[in-house]
Amino acid sequence: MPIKVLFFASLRERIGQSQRLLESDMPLTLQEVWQRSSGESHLPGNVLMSINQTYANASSLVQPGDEVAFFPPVTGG
Amino acid sequence: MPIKVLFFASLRERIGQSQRLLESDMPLTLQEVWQRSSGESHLPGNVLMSINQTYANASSLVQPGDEVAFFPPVTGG
Amino acid sequence: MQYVEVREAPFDPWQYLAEWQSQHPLDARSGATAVFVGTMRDFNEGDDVTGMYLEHYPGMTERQLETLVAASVQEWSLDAALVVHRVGEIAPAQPIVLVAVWSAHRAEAFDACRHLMETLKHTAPFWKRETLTDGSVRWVDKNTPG
Amino acid sequence: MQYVEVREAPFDPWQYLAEWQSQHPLDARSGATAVFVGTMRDFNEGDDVTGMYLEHYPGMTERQLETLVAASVQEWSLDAALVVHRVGEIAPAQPIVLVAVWSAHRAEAFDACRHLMETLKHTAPFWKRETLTDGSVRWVDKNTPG
Repeated sequence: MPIKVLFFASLRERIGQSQRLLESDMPLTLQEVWQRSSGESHLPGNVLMSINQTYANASSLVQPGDEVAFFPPVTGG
Repeated sequence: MPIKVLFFASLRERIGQSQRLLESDMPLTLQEVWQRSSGESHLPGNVLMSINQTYANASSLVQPGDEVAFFPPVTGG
Repeated sequence: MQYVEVREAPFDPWQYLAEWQSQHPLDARSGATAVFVGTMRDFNEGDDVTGMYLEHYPGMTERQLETLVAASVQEWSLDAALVVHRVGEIAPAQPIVLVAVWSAHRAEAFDACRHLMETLKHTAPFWKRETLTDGSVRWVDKNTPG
Repeated sequence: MQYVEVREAPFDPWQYLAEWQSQHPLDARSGATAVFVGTMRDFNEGDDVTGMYLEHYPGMTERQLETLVAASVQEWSLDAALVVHRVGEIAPAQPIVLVAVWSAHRAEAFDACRHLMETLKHTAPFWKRETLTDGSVRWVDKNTPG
């Protein structure tokens, strides 16, 4: 089961993709998922992230099959 | 011109009148108006009062022709 | 824009706001609207309440509400403020008071709406007389803390 | 009672509340209703704004809003809470967000409404992209302080 990685808003535009599937048969940290999916080694401090639509942090563990997202600070309301 | 004195709510019921006219040809303090119109010598500390529909205090001066009111703490809203 | 109404007739606050705003369209400066509606509860201080009569001081009530609204508009640079308050006989679940303010930013809207409501409760000359289930009546002698 | 809606279609918040409350009648426990409406302004950070697009994270948005609403209902013992939020293309003066809470007392209603609005702004996955008068677009990179 691949990890589904989503990017939103200005981060989606900067990374140049909205979604990609990452093959892994073992757990990865969100930091590792970022590096493998974004093509950027540095995870900016203001990037927010979620696992299965719940907020998480860079050291949180991602399982194969999970849905992960990276996005900039939110500006709704 | 008489001074028009109004009483409201529980104070109106206690004093037993809603309105009276007080004859005076010179200024009186609200304290004096209370004593002459309510029949009570003591002005309770929680009684609110107004002159011409604006809040005032016991030492404020009332002119002949003014409209004065005494009422309990307000409970609207 | 400032508006105060003291009325005997019941009203639906949302219909009231929909109509008022369609008659007084605000420009796109006003990013934030804060509203409070106070409704008659069927309980107070531990007792069941079946009815309420709201006495007021005609003339001073309107003056005082207009003074409070004008002060809020000035202090928070509001684009508009509205207060509607019932008097007379009120039944449980009926709205008693509607306070609405329009502002460019949300902090000002929240602060102004709450402050306007608190000053109204502490200074506008209204008095509540409650009827309890046994038919007895009592004057409410103080407001609940804000 | 808790209700969350994320919608593309414009709405009138007062008509929405009138309809919602007629479909979900509250008992006479709820003495206090506090409401906030956020509307698209035609200016931001000194520039004139002619249009806005609201991107969101379908699925997580609804989950996050439901989590925030449930936490507020519990923390302030609310009788009901409602959040409606637009997504997609938004024109100036159109409502973006509606937050409404019903409570026995006004302090809880004011506190809950404001807190719900602040947590929504800081955690619900929405992103605003503004179009300026010269046709250029920009992502809003931070919210105005609350």
